[in-house]
Amino acid sequence: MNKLKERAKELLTSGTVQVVVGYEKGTGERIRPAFITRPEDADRLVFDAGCHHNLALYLYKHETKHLGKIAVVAPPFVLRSILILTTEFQIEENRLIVLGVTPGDELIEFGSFSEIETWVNQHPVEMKEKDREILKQLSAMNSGERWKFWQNEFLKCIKCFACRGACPMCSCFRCTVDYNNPQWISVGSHQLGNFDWHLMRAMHLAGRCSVCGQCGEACPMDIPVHLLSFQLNEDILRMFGSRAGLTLKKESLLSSFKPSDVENFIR
Amino acid sequence: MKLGFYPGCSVDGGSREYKESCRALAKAFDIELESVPDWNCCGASAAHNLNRDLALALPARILSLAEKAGMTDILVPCAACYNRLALTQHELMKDETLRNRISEVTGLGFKGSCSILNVVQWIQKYILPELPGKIIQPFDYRVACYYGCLLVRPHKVLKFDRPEDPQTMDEVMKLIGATPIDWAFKTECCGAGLSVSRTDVVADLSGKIVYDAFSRQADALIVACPMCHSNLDMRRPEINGYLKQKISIPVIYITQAIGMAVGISTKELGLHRHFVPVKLPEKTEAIK
Amino acid sequence: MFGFLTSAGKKIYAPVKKNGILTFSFTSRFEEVEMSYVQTRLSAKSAAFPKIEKLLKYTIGKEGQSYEEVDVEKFPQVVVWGAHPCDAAAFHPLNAVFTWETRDKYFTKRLENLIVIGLSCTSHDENCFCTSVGVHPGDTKGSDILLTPMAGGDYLAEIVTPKGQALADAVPALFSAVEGVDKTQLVTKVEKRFDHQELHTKINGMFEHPVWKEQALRCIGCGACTYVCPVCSCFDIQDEGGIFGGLRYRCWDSCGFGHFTIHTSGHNPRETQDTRWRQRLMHKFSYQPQRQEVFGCVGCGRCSRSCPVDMNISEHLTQIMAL
Amino acid sequence: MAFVCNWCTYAGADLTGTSRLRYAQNVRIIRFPCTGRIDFLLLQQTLAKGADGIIVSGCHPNDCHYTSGNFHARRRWMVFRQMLENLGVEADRVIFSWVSAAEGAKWADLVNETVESIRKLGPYQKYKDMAKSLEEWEVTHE
Amino acid sequence: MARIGVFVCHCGENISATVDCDRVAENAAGLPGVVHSVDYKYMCSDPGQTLIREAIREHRLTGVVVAACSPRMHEPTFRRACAEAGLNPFLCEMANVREHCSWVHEKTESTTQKAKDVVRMLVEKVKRNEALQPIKVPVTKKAVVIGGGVAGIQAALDIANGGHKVLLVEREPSIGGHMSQLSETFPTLDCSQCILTPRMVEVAQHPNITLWSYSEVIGLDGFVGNFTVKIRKKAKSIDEHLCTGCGLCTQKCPVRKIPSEFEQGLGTRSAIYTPFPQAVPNKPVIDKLNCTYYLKGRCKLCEKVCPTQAIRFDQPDELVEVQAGAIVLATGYDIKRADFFPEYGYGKYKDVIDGLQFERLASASGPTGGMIRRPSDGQIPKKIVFVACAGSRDPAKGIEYCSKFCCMYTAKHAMLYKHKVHDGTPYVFYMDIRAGGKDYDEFTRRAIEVDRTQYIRGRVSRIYEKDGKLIVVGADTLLGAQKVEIEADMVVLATASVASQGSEELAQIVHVSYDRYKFFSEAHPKLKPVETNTAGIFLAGACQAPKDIPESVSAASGAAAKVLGLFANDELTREPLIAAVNRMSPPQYSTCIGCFLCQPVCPYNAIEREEFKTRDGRLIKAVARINPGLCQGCGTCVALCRSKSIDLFGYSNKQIYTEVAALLDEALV
Repeated sequence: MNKLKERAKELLTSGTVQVVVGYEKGTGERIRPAFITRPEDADRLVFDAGCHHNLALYLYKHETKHLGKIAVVAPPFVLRSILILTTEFQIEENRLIVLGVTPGDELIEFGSFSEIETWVNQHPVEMKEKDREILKQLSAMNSGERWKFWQNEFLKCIKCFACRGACPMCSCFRCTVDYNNPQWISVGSHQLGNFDWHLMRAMHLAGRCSVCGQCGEACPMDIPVHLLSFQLNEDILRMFGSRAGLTLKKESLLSSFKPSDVENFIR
Repeated sequence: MKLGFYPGCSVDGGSREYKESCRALAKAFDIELESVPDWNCCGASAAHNLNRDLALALPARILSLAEKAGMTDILVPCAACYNRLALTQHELMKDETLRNRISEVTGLGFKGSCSILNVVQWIQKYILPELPGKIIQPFDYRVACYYGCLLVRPHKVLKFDRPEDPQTMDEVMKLIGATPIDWAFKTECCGAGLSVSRTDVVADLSGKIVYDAFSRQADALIVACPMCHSNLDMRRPEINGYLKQKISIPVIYITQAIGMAVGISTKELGLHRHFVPVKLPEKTEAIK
Repeated sequence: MFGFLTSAGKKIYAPVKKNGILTFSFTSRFEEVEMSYVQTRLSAKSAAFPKIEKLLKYTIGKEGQSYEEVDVEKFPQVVVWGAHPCDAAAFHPLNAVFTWETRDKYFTKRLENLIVIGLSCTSHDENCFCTSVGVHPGDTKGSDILLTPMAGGDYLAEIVTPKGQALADAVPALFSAVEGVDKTQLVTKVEKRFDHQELHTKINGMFEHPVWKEQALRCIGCGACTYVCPVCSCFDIQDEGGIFGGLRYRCWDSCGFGHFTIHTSGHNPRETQDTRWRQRLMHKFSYQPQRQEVFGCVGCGRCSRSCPVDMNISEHLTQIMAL
Repeated sequence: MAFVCNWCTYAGADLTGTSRLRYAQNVRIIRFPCTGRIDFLLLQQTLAKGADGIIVSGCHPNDCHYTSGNFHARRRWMVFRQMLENLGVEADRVIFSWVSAAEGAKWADLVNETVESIRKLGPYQKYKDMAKSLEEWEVTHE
Repeated sequence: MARIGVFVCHCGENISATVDCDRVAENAAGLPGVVHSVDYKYMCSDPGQTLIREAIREHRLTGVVVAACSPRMHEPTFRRACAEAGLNPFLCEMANVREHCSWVHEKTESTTQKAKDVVRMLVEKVKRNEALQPIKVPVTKKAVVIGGGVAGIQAALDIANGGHKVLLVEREPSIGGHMSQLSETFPTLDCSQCILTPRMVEVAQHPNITLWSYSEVIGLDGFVGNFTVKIRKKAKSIDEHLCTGCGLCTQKCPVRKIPSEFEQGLGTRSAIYTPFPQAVPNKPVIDKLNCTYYLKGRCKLCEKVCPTQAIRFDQPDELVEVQAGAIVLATGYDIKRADFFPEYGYGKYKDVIDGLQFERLASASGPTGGMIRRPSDGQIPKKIVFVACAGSRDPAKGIEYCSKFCCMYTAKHAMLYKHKVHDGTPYVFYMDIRAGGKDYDEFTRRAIEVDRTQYIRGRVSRIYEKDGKLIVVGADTLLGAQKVEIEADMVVLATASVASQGSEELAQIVHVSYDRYKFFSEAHPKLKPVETNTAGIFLAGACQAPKDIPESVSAASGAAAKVLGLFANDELTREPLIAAVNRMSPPQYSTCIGCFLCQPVCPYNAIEREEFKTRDGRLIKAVARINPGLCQGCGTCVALCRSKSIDLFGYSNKQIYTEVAALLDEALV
């Protein structure tokens, strides 16, 4: 952890970066994202298992970009997000220094994004036990039960869009929900509005989700929305054998095709 | 290796030698032919002239019994029975209401899970794989393979070989050393059922077949259906009368030909039962 | 008391634990109600200002449009049971907004039909800072009757408003006069972090201050803090329907959203996140006190609890006070 | 409700018309330049607005007038259909198929079979109730 | 407020038979925004159209909905009518109440209801239509004709005579196609070579035509007026400029026994060969598969012999890209071969040949110098049996259509045979004689009455060889299905004509749809036989369906006329139904965030990157931009864009959403 602090201080004092985006202690024992601009503040940086926020979402925000060059503390899921965002031209390699932090807490500084690509491919995506458990239950259910489960969950939704805010992939300037002619997704948090919103959000993450689980984490009403994308990721892996965030090549799932895609439902 | 077997009336009756040769051949390749328990007549050509449901119910009952006995492949040596069973299975699988009606009639459920093999298909599937090692005496004769009509038609349902110019029996005969001749009467009609009512027509039709085979120096006619055999063999006197010429080329079942090639005795193959004595010119001495 | 209220045909809106989270919801069974809790996830404001509320139904015909409003009289009598003083006090600033120059027909009607039975706080957590904004755990502001749990399982009931009095008269058996009970021991102590009046004067001049930029860097622009806040009153009106007609309904909106203030020209006065964060605080501690002499915050701490990136309002306010 | 591509299935439906083949009346055809143009949001909205079944049909792979429109569409349908199943929506109410300009009969059978299977499934009450939930929203709703 | 006019057509009684038209018009009148709604017997007729024009002027309509037949049929007609009345053509939509409604449902209340729904759908859509101006696109005034048979030659000549450049691409070493293989042609029996060769020479010498033989098209991009055609010029191993076509090399070449494709296997050719004497270009080609130099590296005799040293063994294949404004497909047909007929002994007996082989026998430049001789022993056959419909009109063989010209050429064969072998007797087994052209039937009558051809109405069941004779077993249905046996010396099968080999791959390269039999599909069987669904690509000759020479030539001229029509104006107006990325005021410039996921999706890669910079060159934002010239309006990118920044004119999100809403909203209210 202190290796991280030293490095941050060096970067800030040498002026190679103007801000280090990392994690710091919040109220109680909560962890929150930190924006260190002054070398002496670097001591506030922490890194442990509790750091779950996906910092990639700050890398393309105007507020952070205006600060200048950025160094980001990046656990595995942030690395995957960085790769996807690069393929979508939201992040440029030359304006970012990535301080990779492995589950074992040692610091790796990546020279280039291709290094990240190789590193990420060596470390498989791991899911929390709790999530894996619910996913197993979900797939065991028949469609009626699944419908009830999700309707029950969506009932709680108040459309605060914290899930959209917490997700680095939601980089759109104007989200489909804000598009009112035609009003594809109703803004109000009635049942239909909630259902359409979550279905659309999961679809827009198809083949682009870096499995960080932040959308579920951020939801004030504790709706496990991250499971929607996790489940879809497993299905996509089964159907197309590809997982998001592991390559710098520009062939995202829905914007490419293989004539050999196998399906059994088209007549 | 156990295999379903549906003898049918003629194989047990007038063409006993066909059954004996089948059993002998099966024994030589350690295949046990287990008859369909309590099998009944397949209705052959008579039934479907009279009543469609009857023509379907008879074979359906056989297939249901076979399914109940757990058989999957069923050898049906007689071409007419093979034709009836295959057609019935095809009809019933296509039309659910018909299937339910027929199952009421037979009182047995019908799944259509059996696969019905005619003698040539059976040979191709079970005999050919081990045949090369077992040939003792190559059947080195010029043979005319006669398929008859029911073995290959209607093609849409049976999907066996090419209906107009079948080749499978020729290939099998090549494997046992014979030289099949190219002749035009492979699938011409032999007169079939008219053999009793209009023997003159049979004499004419079968006569043409025999004469053509004879004129192309065939040593023997190879058949795979008891009906063809009886017309070409039993009716030979009438044929000779019609052709005003004595033709003595023998008519042998494909199972008998293979049997001879693998060294099964003529007695076991029932060759002694033929009307036209089976005397083949000595081509090559038997390799012991 | 609970039994009487349900029998009287009133809808009870009380804190209930529902699939994993404690929040206000309608219930008729007393066992479900949580009597001792720190804070619910959503505030009781939904009783008066629901997250979604149908306003009118319109039909479009050949000759033109016609519409039929929701009959305000049909709103049910609702009793908010067990609301902590901060929630109860929140109805007042809410009402101040909804009746500012134009009376909001729907809100005022719901407020009339509302009876608030408060419940003093016996415990609190690090996010509570009601004392710093002029509310305290035993405050009777906003409640018709304030119950304070006493040692023996009974409750000290302070009748505050005529509505409360009418209710108490209806069930005299349950009440027995008692004196000399010192409420301060029964109630939890929340240390005061700053004085809201001083904050008000200080924050007025801080529009251009860089502190907003620093604090708001990590804010992700979601609407969680405004939706859970008992005092936030911003709403959006939406029409949904087809070519022959449809519905107009009101639903919550948040100044945190990027598109809250976008103009049709594409210009957005509050382009960056820090401007929105500044607006949230300035509205509660500067504009509302100036215009409506009421503070837009009751110190319930829900926004800090629900914020995904832990934007702790009390911490930031103390930071501002320290400047 | 049927979403069809203009070059193949729409022409196929025209052929069904010219050959006077009869089929069920409960289908309404909407024309698209290509199956690639069909957005999953559209299917979602159609269900939300009360349709009981949807037919989505276009050119056979390799026949697309725009070469790859149907390939992209197929991949989207695979993902969308999986998503619907994950959410417990009755995915077999949405029928996907390829009907070329020469297959007028196939279009008629497709419509009849779909109408038959949807009739067996009955109206999609669950989805309709969800869409209707806005109606009865009188008082606060938790 | 929208002012919409609805016009319901009875289409005679095609629509009104099952749809209550006036109730549909009445219902439409009640829709919000509709100011004029009327029904009429024939909307597409001239009075019908004037009805629309007057209504537009009188009611100042801002949108027109015509409820009639399929838009694929009359949309252009009604749009033109609206344009003449001053209303932007793209504000006129068609509701398909005929093919999709009246023709396919019984006369019930729900059919009329369906028509009402469809009209309501289109009314709502029209309200959201935008007035669009057609896109002007430059036209490259050069045509590419693929296939050098008689159709290709005719099309190339017509276009060239029209004053435009033509590139004729032919797969074989010489143009001429199957017609060059024929002996005489019906019905006038004039020699096929004599009428074709002058045309071939004219093609070779025409200033506007470039001829690339021994080359094939391997790629096509772009769109009408702006095609890029990728062509592989297979190496001929000959330098065409130096070679004078003297033919010395073909005589000296040691390898002589290669079965000649031109002679249909009856004759042989050398490794370096010209297919036939009158070949155009008359330059030989080296067949790399059989030339000993390419097989074993030795020989090179032709190089030594060649007076002008024109042999280039190391000549590589050449890949060339050509710009073209229009493409004419004239790839012709093939004769069904292979062991398609085991029962006729085709392939087994040497004397059972197909029609094209008989043509070679009868042709003066053929292997037998025009004498009808048996391929087996060269004898002159005394009895020939011609079998018509060998493969055509036969569902069991998978070819159900009639190949159209076999009856005619069979009659011609019989006549030729009779003229050459006076004492021979030709028999013809036929089902029906199809002789529908000009002087056709007189021709067949002459074959029967004058040349005494024995026409037997019946099918041949089997042909087998017996002591040197071919026994043809058939039936004569006119004599009570009596069995007929003919001992023939030779049998000619008039086998089916099928699409030329490789036509499926070409169709997929050129994005043209094709039918079950791999023939190319025309845009409309009756009204657009020479056009395809892809604008700018036309069909000529037998590649669309079996055709005889007069039909192929007229189709070729038809296609050429279409091309000349296309090249008549310098600019091509294209349907403005294309996509566009939205634009906004700075600093956002567009809702597009520049993720460019849409770029790989576009089959025409019409999506480019547009950068917005500050005055000092700092990049503010890079967003997607769609090149209107390339975009064909498929809309795949529109459906993919997450932030809905791209929309498609004509099928915009708004329009389609309202279509869905209009149809289903009946329930909501």
